[in-house]
Amino acid sequence: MTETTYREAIRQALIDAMQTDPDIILLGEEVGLYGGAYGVTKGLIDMFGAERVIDAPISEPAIVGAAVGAAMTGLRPVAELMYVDFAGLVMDQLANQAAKSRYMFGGQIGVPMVLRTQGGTGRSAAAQHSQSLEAWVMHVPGLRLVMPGTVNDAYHLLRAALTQPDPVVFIEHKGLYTLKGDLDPAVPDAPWGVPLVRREGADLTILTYSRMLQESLAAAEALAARGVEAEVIDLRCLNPLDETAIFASVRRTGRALVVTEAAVTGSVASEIAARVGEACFDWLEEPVLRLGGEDIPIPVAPALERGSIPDAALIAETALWLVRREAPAWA
Amino acid sequence: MTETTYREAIRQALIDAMQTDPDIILLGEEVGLYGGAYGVTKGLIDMFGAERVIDAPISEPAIVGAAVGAAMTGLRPVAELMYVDFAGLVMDQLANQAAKSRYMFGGQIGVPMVLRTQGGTGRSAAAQHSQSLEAWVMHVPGLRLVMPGTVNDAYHLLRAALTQPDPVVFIEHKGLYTLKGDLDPAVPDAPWGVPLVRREGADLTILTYSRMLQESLAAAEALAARGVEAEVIDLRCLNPLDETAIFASVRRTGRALVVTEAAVTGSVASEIAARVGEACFDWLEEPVLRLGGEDIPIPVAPALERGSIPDAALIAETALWLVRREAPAWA
Amino acid sequence: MTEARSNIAPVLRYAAMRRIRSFEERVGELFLRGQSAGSMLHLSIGEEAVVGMTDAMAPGDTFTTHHRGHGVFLARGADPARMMAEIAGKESGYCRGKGGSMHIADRALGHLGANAIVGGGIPHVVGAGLTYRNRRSGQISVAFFGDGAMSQGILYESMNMAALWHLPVIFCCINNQYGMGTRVDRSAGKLGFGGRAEAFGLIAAHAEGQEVEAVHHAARDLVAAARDGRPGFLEIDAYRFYGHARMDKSPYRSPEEEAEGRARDPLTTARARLAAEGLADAADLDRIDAAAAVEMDAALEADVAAAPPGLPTMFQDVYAPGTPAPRPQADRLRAVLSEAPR
Amino acid sequence: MTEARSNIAPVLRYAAMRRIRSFEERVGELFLRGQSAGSMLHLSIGEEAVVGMTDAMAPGDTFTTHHRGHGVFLARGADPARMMAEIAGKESGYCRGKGGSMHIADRALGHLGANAIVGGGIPHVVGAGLTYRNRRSGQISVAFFGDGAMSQGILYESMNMAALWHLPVIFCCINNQYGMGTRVDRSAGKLGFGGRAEAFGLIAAHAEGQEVEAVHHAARDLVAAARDGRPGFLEIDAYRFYGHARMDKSPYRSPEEEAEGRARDPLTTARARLAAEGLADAADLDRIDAAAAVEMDAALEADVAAAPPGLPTMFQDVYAPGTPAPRPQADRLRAVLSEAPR
Ligand SMILES: Cc1ncc(C[n+]2csc(CCOP(=O)(O)OP(=O)(O)O)c2C)c(N)n1
Ligand SMILES: Cc1ncc(C[n+]2csc(CCOP(=O)(O)OP(=O)(O)O)c2C)c(N)n1
Ligand SMILES: [Mg+2]
Ligand SMILES: [Mg+2]
Repeated sequence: MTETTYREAIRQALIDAMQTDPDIILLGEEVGLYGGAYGVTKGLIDMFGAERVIDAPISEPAIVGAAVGAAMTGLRPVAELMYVDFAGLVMDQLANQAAKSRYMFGGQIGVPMVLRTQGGTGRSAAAQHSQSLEAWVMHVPGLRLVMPGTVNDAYHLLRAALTQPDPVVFIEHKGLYTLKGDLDPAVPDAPWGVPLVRREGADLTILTYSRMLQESLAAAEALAARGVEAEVIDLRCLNPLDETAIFASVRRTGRALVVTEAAVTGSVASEIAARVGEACFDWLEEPVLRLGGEDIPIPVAPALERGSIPDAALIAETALWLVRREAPAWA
Repeated sequence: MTETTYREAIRQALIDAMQTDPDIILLGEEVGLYGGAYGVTKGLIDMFGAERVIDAPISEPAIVGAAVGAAMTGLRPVAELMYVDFAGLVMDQLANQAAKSRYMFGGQIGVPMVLRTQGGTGRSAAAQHSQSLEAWVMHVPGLRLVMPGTVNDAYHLLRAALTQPDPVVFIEHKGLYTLKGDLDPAVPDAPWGVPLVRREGADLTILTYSRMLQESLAAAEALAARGVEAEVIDLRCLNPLDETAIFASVRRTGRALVVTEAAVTGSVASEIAARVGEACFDWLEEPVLRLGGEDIPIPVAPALERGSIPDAALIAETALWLVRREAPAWA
Repeated sequence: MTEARSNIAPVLRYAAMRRIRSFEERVGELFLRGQSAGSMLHLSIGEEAVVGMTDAMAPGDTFTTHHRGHGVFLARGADPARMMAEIAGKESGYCRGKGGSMHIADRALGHLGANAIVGGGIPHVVGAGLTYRNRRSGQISVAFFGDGAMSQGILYESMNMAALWHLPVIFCCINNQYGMGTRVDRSAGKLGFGGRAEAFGLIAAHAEGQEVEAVHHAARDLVAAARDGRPGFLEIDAYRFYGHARMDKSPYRSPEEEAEGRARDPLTTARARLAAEGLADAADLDRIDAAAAVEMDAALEADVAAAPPGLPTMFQDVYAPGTPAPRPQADRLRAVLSEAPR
Repeated sequence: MTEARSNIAPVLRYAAMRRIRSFEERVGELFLRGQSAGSMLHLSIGEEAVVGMTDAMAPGDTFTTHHRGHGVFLARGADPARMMAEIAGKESGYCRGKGGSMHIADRALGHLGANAIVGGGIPHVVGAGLTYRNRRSGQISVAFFGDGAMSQGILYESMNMAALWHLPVIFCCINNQYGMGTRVDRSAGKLGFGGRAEAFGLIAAHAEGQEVEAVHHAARDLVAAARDGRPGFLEIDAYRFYGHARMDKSPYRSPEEEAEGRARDPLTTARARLAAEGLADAADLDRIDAAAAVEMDAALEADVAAAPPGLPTMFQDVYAPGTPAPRPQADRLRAVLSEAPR
């Protein structure tokens, strides 16, 4: 157990996995000499050589397509999409090829690849470099979707992804790379595919993932100071999503708040809210509420960018209303 | 008022609009000589010439990108994506370019284009030619999304789309092209952007669109025979979505069933269910239920294809449970 | 390679072409009988000289195809009965009735998959090439696609990678002059696709599609170079004898043009050449034709009338066995139904 | 054209280049002061000879740029103060603080938009070309992009369309030898990008990036051809003097290489040439430099310290005025709150 960063945890997961499994290759823009746009793959080309750490031309569709072909023929590629915002270039290879090959071909040809990418706001990178597009991925049968929100999960979920027989989309958050936390390479926080109660509480259930997990935990602290105990559940693996813990919690607390950074319309939060609303209806005291990004492109001005997505304060205020019917200032 | 088909209604809308607005061009694969993969643009190249009806190479990203540029400079292009399944090739141009230009550029440069495409099952066209991907579009701020489910709407919503100042994604359904119905070029069913009660009923509200509207209306007939009156609401314009009629109906009936053909996870149905669950919580007698496609790629075998998406029988059975707690055979 | 230079090889290539022609004719028949799964059936009649390319490949080499891929796969050893069953959407088909005509694959024979996305399978051979390069396995991987894919950007991204990384890969364009109703001169800013390939650093070759031996000659050189890390591009100039798919009557082209195109028949050419070179006489060739007819008649009767796959199979193979499968909708609704404390 | 051949034009091009250099230096300063919106600032220092291209365009011609587009836009007439305000994310900026450095546009000056998606703006000039062709307006549209975009498939799709449809379009590749940390020989299967353009049917030209007059010469010919429906491709061979963005110290290249690259300075070359040809003496040129410095100092002080745009502005311009705007989340939650009959 050592303290490290989210960035380092991912890097370490790649190193440990590559040392264990010689079939793993990294394929992406700037993953080699440059060490990754966010420094995640720094030094790996020296450790594993240019045949395993492959700097690719700026050809996202073919990068993902090549990863598909490499996976089909026995390698275990980790393709890197520098920003999830570029998903629009690769959704065909991801959704029509990687996701469907096993099925279309009657189970013959699996595509055990990982697509690593990162998303989210926080760097004033404007509309084309700040999105959260996991909803597109979640809608595609055949893909697995993972979004770590802690340092230890960043390590273990990536290690687990690298043992999966099917394509996994692994979305990091640019605002978490410097997050510090404990890493125990021997002990995962929880198994793959299972949501995790990160904080217990009886008054409401906050369902979230990725960077919003950190905001939600901060909100829960603030709420505790006001006498409200929030249970915070980290969804971690959005597909497959084991709902057992989610439903159990909401049925206990009777209140659910789903938080995402993505534009709220058509988001993962909507999916979770729909499921909880369906399955927990008879236990709910209040409507399942969603908090997400505003339905706008991300503006470059830092104040607007910040103002367009939820933060701990907004989460806490909304939770307070849900529990105590204390209307926040903006309501 | 004449009886015609969904296909002809769309074709007529294009003709009437092109005669009115000389800036409208059609740009897409096989829209000219071939007359469209589904015959929608038949004869238009003879009527309007090859400068306005442009057969494009099989270059979907550049087709949509060229439409963006043409729209920016004063034309009103109708780009055709032969199958919505190819959306993965164009989401960058659609979501990062068409959708965001007005915003990123501070309101200076609008992109008044229409992307016409078609989706859905019904032709045993297998996993890459049968999808319903409107959820990807709905998640993108800056786009408008329209999915007509009737002949008259096919005409009028397209005419309206061709007057919008912003990009509209207009998704037809391959299974509706032969649908017959009345077309009155002078009178729309309802204004742009407003859902429409297609059938009144007091017992539950069915919320749906596109081909599932037809299945839902058939289900409502069957339900009526069993004494259950379903209110069927056609969502029509999924974005912007005016929720007034939806919420009013659900608050009256106390029961809501949302039906889509798309893979249900992360679908438009989930978004609608989440909104209804939020806004109508205190009026609901039962949980908002979703019916959608199974979370699988579409199989080619006709029986499997049919079995993977809802039909009138499934809708009616589910509605009966919702209203009468009569468990269907499969439950 | 040795076999390729033997006297019997050209005869075998003729036989392979005839099997393709016979098979495709029966696919047309399957459709007319209403036994195909849908009407998205793309016949490769007229393009049989692709056998010149497939025959230059070795066992263990892999490939992807476009939607018009029956011929390529047959030439690489497919069982026509299992193909026909797949085209009919039956469980005994190559893909258990999930894929159909446009999505046939067979891991054992190196078929990494037919693709209904124009250009969709092309980058997969780049990835296969990475595997073979890294493992020094000596294998190559070949992408087969149509002239239409020459307009897909991913092709150029893929060519560039293959050249840059010296991959054992070949891009094989079966130019049948049409993408649906669009003749190639209405989709290409400039013809002579080899020039594009060369500009990205590939070795380019061109062959007439009615001359299977010419195709084979060009293919052998490209295969040798590819195995050596020098990727190539082959354009086979053919003609699509019939419509794009089974419903298309090709109103966009003249009967004269069609007659001319169909006169460029690789089977006719091969018969004439084999006879002229004394490698086979008319009786030999007729026997080959008859054998193909018998084989393909049998394929057409195989399992095409079997019962459809059972509904529960639809949830299989979305993900690997042993991992969580998608939850059927009925289960979700049942849970809502039965767990509610009412 | 007349002006382009005058004696004063080369001096004006020098002045335009100097203004770019001075502007970019101040963008660097803006960042160091912590006043830029983020750190995604890509300086075009070393690439100023693009002025040779922009100067060949006429008023009314349009263009798109990549993320490193400050220079192109300045050369097409941008107001540096409004640019700087945009880069600082202020409401007085070209895009009201919504776009920032990577998304500057100005309809009035024909700037259809800078793009942060490599290759993203390229097809837009094809669409503009369709507009101008259909309207016979005599305008052309030019896409500016980097060597990195030579790996994006959409470029080739766009080139093909431009050639096929005889569009008044030019593709201008500013090859600064690097895409982030990747030198162009590590991303291209074959160098000499003009060959690719020719293979698609474009007229291709190449010019040294330290010679603005050579660039201009090539550009004039291409512009004339493009106006005539013969689209072209221009590769300007330059060097990226500094890191990819403001945080990048370019550890992946040697100081020697950088020194050599920076020696290929279009400003130095132009000064020498103007002096040698007697078009301007050192004092003239110094005056030009000083004027640029004064102008850009002023730009740097313009509105960069203004208050940030008000929060409600974030909902503006998602859609056109007069059409339904996105509903702010607060409104949705308020409705849930207030409508509940409890
Ligand atoms: C990406 C994509 N765009 C369009 C289509 C529709 N489509 C199917 S086949 C075809 C023509 C393909 O022509 P070509 O590549 O020459 O192959 P051919 O049919 O001639 O064998 C088109 C446009 C598709 N399946 N995929
Ligand atoms: C589609 C896409 N891929 C990757 C990136 C990340 N990225 C931004 S700039 C850049 C390098 C671009 O190089 P080049 O086109 O030569 O332009 P330069 O920065 O050298 O001016 C990369 C990879 C991006 N913005 N868009
Ligand atoms: Mg073809
Ligand atoms: Mg560059």
